[in-house]
Amino acid sequence: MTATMPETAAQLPGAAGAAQAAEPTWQERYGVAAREVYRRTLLELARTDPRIICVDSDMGGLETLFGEELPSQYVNVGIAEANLMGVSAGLAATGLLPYANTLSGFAAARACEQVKIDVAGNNLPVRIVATHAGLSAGHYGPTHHAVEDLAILRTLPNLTVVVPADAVETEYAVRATADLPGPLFLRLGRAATPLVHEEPYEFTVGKARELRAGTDVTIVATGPYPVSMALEAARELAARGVSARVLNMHTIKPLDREAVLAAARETGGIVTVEDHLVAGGLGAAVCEVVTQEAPCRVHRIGVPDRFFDHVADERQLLELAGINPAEIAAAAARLAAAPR
Amino acid sequence: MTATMPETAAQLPGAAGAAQAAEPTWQERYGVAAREVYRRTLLELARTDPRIICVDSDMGGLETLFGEELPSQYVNVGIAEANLMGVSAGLAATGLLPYANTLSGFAAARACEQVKIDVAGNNLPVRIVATHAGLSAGHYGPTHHAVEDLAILRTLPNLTVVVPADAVETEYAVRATADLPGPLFLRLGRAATPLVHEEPYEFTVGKARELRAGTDVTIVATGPYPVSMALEAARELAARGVSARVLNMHTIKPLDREAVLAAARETGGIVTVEDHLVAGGLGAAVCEVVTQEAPCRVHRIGVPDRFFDHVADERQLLELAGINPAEIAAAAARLAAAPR
Amino acid sequence: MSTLLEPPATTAAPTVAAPTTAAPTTAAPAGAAPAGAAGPADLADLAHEVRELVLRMGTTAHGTHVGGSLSAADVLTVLYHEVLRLRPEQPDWADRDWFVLSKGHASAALYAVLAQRGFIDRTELATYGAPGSRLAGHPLRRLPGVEFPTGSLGHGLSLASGVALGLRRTGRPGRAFALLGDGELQEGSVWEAAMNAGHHGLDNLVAVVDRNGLQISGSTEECVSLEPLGDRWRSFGWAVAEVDGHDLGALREVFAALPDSAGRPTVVLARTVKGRGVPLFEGKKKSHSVQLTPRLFQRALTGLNARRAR
Amino acid sequence: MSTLLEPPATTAAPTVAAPTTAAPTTAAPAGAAPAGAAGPADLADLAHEVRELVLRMGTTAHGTHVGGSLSAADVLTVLYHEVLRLRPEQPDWADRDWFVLSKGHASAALYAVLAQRGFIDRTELATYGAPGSRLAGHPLRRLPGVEFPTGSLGHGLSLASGVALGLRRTGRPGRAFALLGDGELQEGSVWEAAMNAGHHGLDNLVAVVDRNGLQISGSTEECVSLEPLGDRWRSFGWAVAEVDGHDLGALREVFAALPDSAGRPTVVLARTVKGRGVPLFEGKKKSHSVQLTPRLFQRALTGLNARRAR
Ligand SMILES: Cc1ncc(C[n+]2csc(CCOP(=O)(O)OP(=O)(O)O)c2C)c(N)n1
Ligand SMILES: Cc1ncc(C[n+]2csc(CCOP(=O)(O)OP(=O)(O)O)c2C)c(N)n1
Ligand SMILES: [Mg+2]
Ligand SMILES: [Mg+2]
Repeated sequence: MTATMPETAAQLPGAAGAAQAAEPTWQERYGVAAREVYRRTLLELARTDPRIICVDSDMGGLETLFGEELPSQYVNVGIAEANLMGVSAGLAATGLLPYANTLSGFAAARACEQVKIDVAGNNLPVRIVATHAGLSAGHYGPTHHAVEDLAILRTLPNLTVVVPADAVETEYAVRATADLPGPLFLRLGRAATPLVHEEPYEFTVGKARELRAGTDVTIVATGPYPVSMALEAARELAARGVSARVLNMHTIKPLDREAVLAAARETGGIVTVEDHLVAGGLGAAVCEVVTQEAPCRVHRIGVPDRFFDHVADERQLLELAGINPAEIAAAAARLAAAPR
Repeated sequence: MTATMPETAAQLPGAAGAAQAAEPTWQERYGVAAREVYRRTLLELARTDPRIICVDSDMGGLETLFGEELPSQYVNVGIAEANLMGVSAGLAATGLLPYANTLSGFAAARACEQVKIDVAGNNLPVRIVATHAGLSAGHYGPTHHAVEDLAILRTLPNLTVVVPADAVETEYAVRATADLPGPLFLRLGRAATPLVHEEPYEFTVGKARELRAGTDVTIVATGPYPVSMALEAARELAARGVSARVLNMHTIKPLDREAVLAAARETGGIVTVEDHLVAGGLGAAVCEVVTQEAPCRVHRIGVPDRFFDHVADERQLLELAGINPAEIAAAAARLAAAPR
Repeated sequence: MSTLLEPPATTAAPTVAAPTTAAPTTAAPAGAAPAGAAGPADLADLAHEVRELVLRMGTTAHGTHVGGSLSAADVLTVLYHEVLRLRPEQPDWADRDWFVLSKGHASAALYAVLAQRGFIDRTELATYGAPGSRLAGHPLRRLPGVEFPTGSLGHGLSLASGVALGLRRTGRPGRAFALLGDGELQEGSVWEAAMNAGHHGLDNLVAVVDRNGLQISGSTEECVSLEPLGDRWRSFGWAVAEVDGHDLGALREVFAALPDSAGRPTVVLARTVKGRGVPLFEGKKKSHSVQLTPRLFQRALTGLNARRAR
Repeated sequence: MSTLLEPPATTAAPTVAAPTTAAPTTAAPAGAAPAGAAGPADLADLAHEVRELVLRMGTTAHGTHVGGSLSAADVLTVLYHEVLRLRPEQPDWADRDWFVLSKGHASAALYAVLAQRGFIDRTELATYGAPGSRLAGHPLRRLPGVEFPTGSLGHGLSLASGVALGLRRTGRPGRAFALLGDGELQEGSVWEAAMNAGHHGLDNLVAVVDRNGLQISGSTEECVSLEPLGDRWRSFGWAVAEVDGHDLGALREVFAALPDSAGRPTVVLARTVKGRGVPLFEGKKKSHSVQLTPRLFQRALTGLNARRAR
């Protein structure tokens, strides 16, 4: 499941039809919310793959984007997330490829049992695409925050769980999983986030990407802000003489055990960063791996263990939660300095 | 939250009314399913605490046990687990102490978002008492197994999560949490299980109980079979000259960090045992703790990462899952032998 | 009637029945009849056999959900022998009808009709609930003829709706059927699915409600009432057919007339009796889940046969 | 009318409005009127002010759910000024009525009436959605006057049912009210709660449905239809009152007559218009969530005032 990606923006599928028009720049193409990139990529795939069905749960926008161009590949089940999952499982059982659209909290928590039994349990090729993950719903408050989704989903059998680090990786992830035989959970945010990737690269589901080499400590991050903050922290650390490896752990399940074990063995300490509760998510998954074969210190950075009902936008909430480059750098420096 | 427990069975509250009759033996009193002990203990508490409301979701039996003796403290919401949680949160908000009764999979997965937002989020004193946890539903199959419940629940803020090791500890846990100011999740099985406790002892929520001292390795277990299997494994190990500490981790949240860190420091290796998927549960919680301060090897024993659709009874399913004294002993012996 | 499962030894201890593991005698061929070929008399025989098989499965170590299996026996018999287009030798036949046992706890009755139709061997029924069996307390997807694993109530109508949509989308002739318990209708997920299916006008979707009036803790109307049930479904956009769920002829007619209203899904409200056919269990909430001792099995079987003779 | 929130500078860039952070002018006292004391004319003033405040909150950095706040403005005005028995100075008064904004995205309208009633200070409205504010996009429980955090649709009726049961059990006079969106009724959890409340005969429970006919992706009837809505609720055991949700007098009457049927909960189906009061937004699905630029705010406010003058 590696995405074969175009070399330049002009070769990107969306650009093909507009060959006469000015070639869109990388920034023009990806400087939007990841969920927009997902939508246009899905539409593009659906144009040539009639098995694809866009299953909507009153997300807004899909009814025009999809419903108007490909009405026979669009169905709106309304505000009904449990049914969204059951219907998608039913569709998949008949040979179709449903993309079930909802918010991450409503996928992982509201419809949890339907995901557990009907989607994951049956190992059916349902693609759950969930937006507003982590704290990206910002000032919408705790009923819209999805900071327990990874803990729930990475535990369920059969699911592939992918968390793109930016809009670029979102396109890669959608393409790379188009033919996945089992179920997928694609975890997206709400607003546009900084671009981590400035040029094409090779994306492989289940294989962590080393964004920066390092020998003293490793920062393992997942999701847009965590990954870009990890890079920022690594740059700061470099200035202080600490060599930090940065891994973009875009696939939470199956987890890239080799990359984690190599980090443990080669750098002796790991900082994990996620926009998720400190328990149960990426950090827990990394701890599970290192304690099996190469025990090392792991400092987990995530949302503190309480109903996080601050009002602020995503960036500020992350700051309040202690998820920021300074914290990451400080934790990494401590681990790098600790005796192995 | 320590339960003050009677010294002999005769002093147990249930025995008081039947003072004339023969004193029930410990075995008579606790040789039944934990859920039966929970029910009679709750009824007893409810007789003197009118704030207690037994909220039923068609579990069977409660309508006669509770509904007939204390009809004003009983309400049946029918087969409706989401509503069960919302109604219980509403009741708790008015000052009552609802005991919400359902199966563990239906509490943690089916009603997950209601538990997340309405119960845990609001930090209301709802007591969720869930039966059929782990693989205890046996031949009922995977739609009735609850092997992801701890991963979900231990991640949620405010919840206290207690997993008694036997019927005795169930009574202790119910009494010790009667006045808990926040929400409780009490995880029970289905059928009767071996008694781990043969006499009264002091039970404290949040404090692991050392069932056996040891210096070479520690086995941390939660739930009836895991704990009794851990003891059996420790006896086997002793015969082989390996000194294994056994901790009954009856409280999963808040986790007893001190006990885990002491185990890591003093015995150098930990085997965790749970009737739960290998990811996300007790094992993950232990890994999170040790990697923070005292990294050591942790071998997690639990249900393998797939839809576990074997037909068998609980004991046999555990065996098929690799949860048995021999596996525990073998893993513990390996860790004890490994260089620290 | 069938002695496909060895009758349990009458000398066993009264409260603990030994699992029935003996080899079956040779089977009567009736069960292999293709859909539509069974006449009313045959149907009655088949339904009677389903009940007997349910009782036999109830003698296994963990017992079974006797009451809800017996109440659904006639509906399942008519569906599997008269209504559903299936190829037992090719369970994934693209043009088949799909059936979802949303009230998965009635698995014993489902296994009985699957055996009659040849999806599984009758001998396998003796393994109900036993270690290593494919016959779990609730249906597993890996059993031929089972489309989805069920058992957690309230999933089946969504699944069947998705199937109905998928069949429509892919232009296949099959229909999707789901059998629900009446207590199950207390799950909101049922109404979420009902509302959607009604809106999307899935006329290739049929829900059957086993309206036996009981759930685990008593009468549905005393626990959380469902009436006026027809009005509920109608107001959610469904065509409603009410029928005596134990009248085989009436059931045939109802299903033969489907879809009864173009552009709408249909719900068949089958008025049934929990434990039907076994006087001991009829209308009793205790019949929900029973482990039949040899003595109890004999009483039940005698009652079943006597009731039939009447 | 109120200029409690400083009007945004008209010179700001048209697509990005600066958050309104200026201090408020002194407030008109009308909003502090105790329940039941506001006459119809006052009510109209108050409702108008709620709408203006909603628009002002819509000028903050993230905008707000304008359409569903405007459609609910009259209902909330009548509830908070005429119906609900509350003590703003003692939000946890044991004998109070309980209100749950199940359609939590209409928080702006709720904050407006909470400010009018003195639960919070009017100046605080300017902080809507801003860092450190107590006024989140969906209500937080730590805000005085908010009983439960909402925002995930489909929770409110269960919560209110639990409250109603608790009040009944503890012999308190209070009633429980929940305001639901019509799109929200597509959640099965609403019907799960409705069925239970109907069965338990919670006549101290009132649901109000803001029947504005729109959800995010369009008309409810085109997305997943809800009609015949009154029949649905009636068949689930509820008393149904239908009312023009913008007729303040009619709303007063409906609520004054509650409970209208002993032993049953009541649902008030309030026929409303999404975006009501602002011609720019009326009946438009795009009004669901809007960030008002200064220019847009001025147009909206002009429209609001003009419509009122008519
Ligand atoms: C989601 C869920 N909640 C609870 C149960 C436990 N349960 C199994 S059967 C049953 C009663 C079902 O009653 P009904 O649907 O009327 O079935 P029938 O009378 O036909 O047996 C219950 C509550 C379950 N299987 N699934
Ligand atoms: C469980 C859940 N699913 C989806 C959403 C996203 N959402 C917010 S508002 C809305 C539309 C609500 O429509 P309606 O109830 O009619 O509200 P109104 O028209 O009054 O604004 C949706 C789908 C949500 N908040 N909660
Ligand atoms: Mg029934
Ligand atoms: Mg609406």
